[in-house]
Amino acid sequence: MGKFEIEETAIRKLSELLKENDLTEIEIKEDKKTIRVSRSLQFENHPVSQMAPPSEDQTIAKKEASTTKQTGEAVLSPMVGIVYLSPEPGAANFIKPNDLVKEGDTLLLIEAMKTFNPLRAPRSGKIVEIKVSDRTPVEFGEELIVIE
Amino acid sequence: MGKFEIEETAIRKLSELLKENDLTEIEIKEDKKTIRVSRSLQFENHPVSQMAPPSEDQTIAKKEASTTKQTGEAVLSPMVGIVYLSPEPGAANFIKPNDLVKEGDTLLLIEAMKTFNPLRAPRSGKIVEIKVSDRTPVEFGEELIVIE
Amino acid sequence: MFEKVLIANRGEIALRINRACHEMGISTVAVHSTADADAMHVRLADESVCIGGATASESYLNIPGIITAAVITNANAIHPGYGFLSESARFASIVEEHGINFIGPTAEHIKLMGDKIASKSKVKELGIPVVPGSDGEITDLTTALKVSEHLGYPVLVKASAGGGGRGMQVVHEKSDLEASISRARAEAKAAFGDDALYLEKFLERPRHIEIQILGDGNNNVIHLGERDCSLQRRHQKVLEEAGCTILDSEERDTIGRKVCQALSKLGYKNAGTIEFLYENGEFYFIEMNTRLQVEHPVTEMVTGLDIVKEQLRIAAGSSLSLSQNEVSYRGHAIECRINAENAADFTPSPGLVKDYHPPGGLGVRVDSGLYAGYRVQPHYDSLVSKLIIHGENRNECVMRLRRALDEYVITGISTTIPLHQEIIAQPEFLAGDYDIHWLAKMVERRTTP
Amino acid sequence: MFEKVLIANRGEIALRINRACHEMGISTVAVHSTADADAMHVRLADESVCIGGATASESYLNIPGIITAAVITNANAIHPGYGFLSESARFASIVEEHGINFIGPTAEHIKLMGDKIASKSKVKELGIPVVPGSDGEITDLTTALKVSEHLGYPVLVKASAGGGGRGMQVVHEKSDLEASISRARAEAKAAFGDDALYLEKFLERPRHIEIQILGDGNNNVIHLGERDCSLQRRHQKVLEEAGCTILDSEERDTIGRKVCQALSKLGYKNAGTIEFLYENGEFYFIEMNTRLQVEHPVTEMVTGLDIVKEQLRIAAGSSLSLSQNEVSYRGHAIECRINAENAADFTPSPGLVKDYHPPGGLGVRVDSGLYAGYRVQPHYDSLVSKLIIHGENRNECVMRLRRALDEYVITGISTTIPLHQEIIAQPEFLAGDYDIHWLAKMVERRTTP
Repeated sequence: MGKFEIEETAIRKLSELLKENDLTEIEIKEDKKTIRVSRSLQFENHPVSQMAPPSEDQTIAKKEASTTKQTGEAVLSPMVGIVYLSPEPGAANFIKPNDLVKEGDTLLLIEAMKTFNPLRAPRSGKIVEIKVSDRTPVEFGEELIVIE
Repeated sequence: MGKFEIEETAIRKLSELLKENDLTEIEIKEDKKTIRVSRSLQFENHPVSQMAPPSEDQTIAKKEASTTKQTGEAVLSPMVGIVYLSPEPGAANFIKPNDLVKEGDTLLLIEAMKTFNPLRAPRSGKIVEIKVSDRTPVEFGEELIVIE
Repeated sequence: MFEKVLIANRGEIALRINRACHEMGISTVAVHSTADADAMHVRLADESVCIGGATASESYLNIPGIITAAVITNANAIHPGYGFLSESARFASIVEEHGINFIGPTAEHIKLMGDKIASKSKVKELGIPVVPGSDGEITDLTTALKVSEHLGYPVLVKASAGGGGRGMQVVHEKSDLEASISRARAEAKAAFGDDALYLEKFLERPRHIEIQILGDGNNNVIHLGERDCSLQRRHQKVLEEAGCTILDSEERDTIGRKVCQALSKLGYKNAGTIEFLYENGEFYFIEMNTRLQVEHPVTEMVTGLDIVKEQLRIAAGSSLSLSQNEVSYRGHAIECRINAENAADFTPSPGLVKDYHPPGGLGVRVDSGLYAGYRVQPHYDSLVSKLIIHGENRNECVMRLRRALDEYVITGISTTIPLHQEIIAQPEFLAGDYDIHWLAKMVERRTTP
Repeated sequence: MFEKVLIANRGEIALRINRACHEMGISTVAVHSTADADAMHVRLADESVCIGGATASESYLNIPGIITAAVITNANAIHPGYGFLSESARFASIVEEHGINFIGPTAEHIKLMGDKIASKSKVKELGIPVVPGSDGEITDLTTALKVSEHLGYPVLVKASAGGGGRGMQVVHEKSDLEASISRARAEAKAAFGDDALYLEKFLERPRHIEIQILGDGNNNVIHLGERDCSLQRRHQKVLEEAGCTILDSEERDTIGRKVCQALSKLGYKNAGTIEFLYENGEFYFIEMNTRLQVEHPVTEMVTGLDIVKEQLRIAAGSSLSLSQNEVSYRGHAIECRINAENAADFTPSPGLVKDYHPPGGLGVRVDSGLYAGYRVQPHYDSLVSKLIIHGENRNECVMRLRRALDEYVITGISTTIPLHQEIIAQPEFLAGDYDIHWLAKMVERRTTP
């Protein structure tokens, strides 16, 4: 199968038309090709939103994945596991706030199935915040460290 | 395969038609070409709105209880029953359009449980429209006659 | 079988009847008030007729309107549901006079069972146990003592003209009898201008147990076991169970047989329920309901029978679809009546339902006309949903009920779901140890800290 | 019993398992992908852990992620559901190595039954009937003729190295055998570079019938009767029934007994299903599924048993909660698999669910993770709801199914509800007269006018 050719201009145009005309969907077919753009209306309506609030005793606290207010880029957890801030008990932490790190430096370890996986700095920069405590569980996608 | 040609004018026209006619979707096919525009209605909230549309074969046709465009006041049916426009078969109707009636005049009869109930004019005025046919069933609250 | 049935009711029971009809290939006519034009029972019916204004007297109690709607739509039969006109002998007569089949017992039987005194004396004659007492007025202390001795203390002294608890005295010991009679006589005289008294056995902690029956009108009557409806508040049933935790199968068979024999002699036709108070192994007749009951689903869950379909078959002249020895019971069922009320103070809570998501899965049945965007009307009963749970035994049933109540989402209005969650968390409920006064006490306990 | 169970799945089956756990007082851990943060199985679980990205390989197939989530949350056991890792012997081993209970059979049995050839020879040895054929390669025409005579025509000539229908020839008459063998040999040679052939009995209009079993691992195995899953499209089951319309109770008992004896010898533990083709009164083994199946609810409806709870009990070391003679069947059940697909051309239809209103009432069960406002993800299987109906007999069941399908409201996405409405309106379906090819033909008929 050939590569998809993204008809960016066409899509942008349709999106504009969608909004301008207060539509929710436009579909165009031509030969074997179809473009469909659609948009959900911002119902104030949030059904079932009240249901099953996360229970208080959840082992892994849900943290708002909001963008941090400080400048900087959050490093997210690439796996579920237990975070270790130091290479071994009693040793100094890999990093502390205001440290300067280089791309590839180990920031912390994440243990999963008895394996300790180093989390490396995705780029060089200054550590603005360490958002996780030593020996605590983290979920996939959780914010761990903020690098400026 | 050729590039999409966005038929902007066509889409705008369809959108207008959509709104004017209070539709939710228009689809046009021509040879191998299709354009479909759709719009969700901004119900403040009418879920289950698609369900169980009134069946076609309903004995008693649902009439929109919309206010009539002409000047005049609609007289509503005070009961479910069968309408008779004349006092007996073959006799002249009680009223016809443009008749002048006085408050208390009989406009028609409604039969319910073998009883013929006269519907009387609520006030004096001119008959603008008779919205119901002889010997047809009417529901409670249905518009029967318009008096100016 | 009927081709078309008019359902002279609203809410969940109209929906219930509509479902049974559709499953039998019968088309349906909904009648409704102006307030119910968007109601689920109207949406799901094949035809609908608006018969009057919002108040029940203008619409669901409007006999000419209902009859006319049936005539206009050529309905063969009318199902009255429960409440409204379901126990009106007059309505049943008028329906039949118009050549339309009334899905229920004869007008004569409705009338008989609607009369508190006549029905009691009739069922007693037919062999159904009633609350024992003096056979008429008590005039002298000697007789009173003798009768009380025979009934066994505690006894109840009641005013013949009475009502509302006035002129009523509970006597726990022989030595209190004379004084209690005097007090009751004085109270009765003051309240009713008549000091005639009679004696009855007093039940201290009775349960409300009822027997569901089906009769074909040709002296064949079967029973479908019992329901325990002791959980009541202000004489309104709140939660019902099938079967009753303290009844064994022998007791069930014995009372069932008595009831069937009695109603068979009467020639009773269609569904009915005999309500009893039950204490210390004895049943005492309260009244007979000559109609489908709100709590009929719990019996359906344990017997596997569709009671509404049986009603339709019987009304259409068929014989009963099964005999007594083909009735069998499986597991346990509980129904929660979910009302649009504040669960704390029971104030009504009509209004717009915002989100609606009923629970699902094994053993969960929901009978409800609610949907997201529906507006609960203030004009009618506050019952908006029945959550009916089946389990292989009572424990499984209660655990399943708990998780189903937790799953049930109804927002926009208040409901009594929290009340049911509270009830089923009580040790007495879990042990099946309650009587008709228990729920009132539970509610009282929480409001008086 | 376990205190906490991790559910390594999503969608309706995760919800199903969550319900069983809660009804047994077991707390639950949901694992989920980033795409499923708002899913119902996550909302209703007691705890939840995000284990990876949207694609299944990052999340629901991510063994280290799932194991770590179980360790972190102190889960005692893992239920794999169906699909994903449910039939991974490796996953089962790793779970047990971590001191966590795997709710399913042993890794050894999963592995055995996952091997098409080994499983067939093993079950044959254990006394389960398999499709008869030549015991190995056919080299000369004389043997081929003799074997074919013995099997009875039609027979199937198959390439030993085969697959995908290539090198396969159906032979209806003796006179065609030689030519067919030549053709098959040539095709096999061309396709696989190997012209070895074997013979098998050819089934023309088989039904797919499967037997649900439960084993305790200590040589006690019971069966819960059969399911007819013949209504398939592209090897995907669409609608399943319990019981099968053409099987009598003697046939059920006979095959059930054979299966139980075989799996008892094997020492099989937990739930499993033996799938058969059935034609002219004979069963032929296809494969064994060593897990809970999508269609398990129809068996639950007719037996009253909660199969997931049985799985949990067995995994926790309990013996079976009932013996074979305590298994009884009541009525008939049908499950419709409702997919987020266009019912006309089966294209997937993920997207935002606008309105959601499941059917209710007697005999209706809905197992679904849908709700109004939920977005059906494009990353996973398109099954979004299972509508499971019970009736006292097949006729009532089908009528009830019809009205329930009519009541079901799902807007915003397309679903296969219309397909089910179409199926149950066909005379062949109503007569119970169908085989595994029937549905494909029905679909074909409507697309070729």
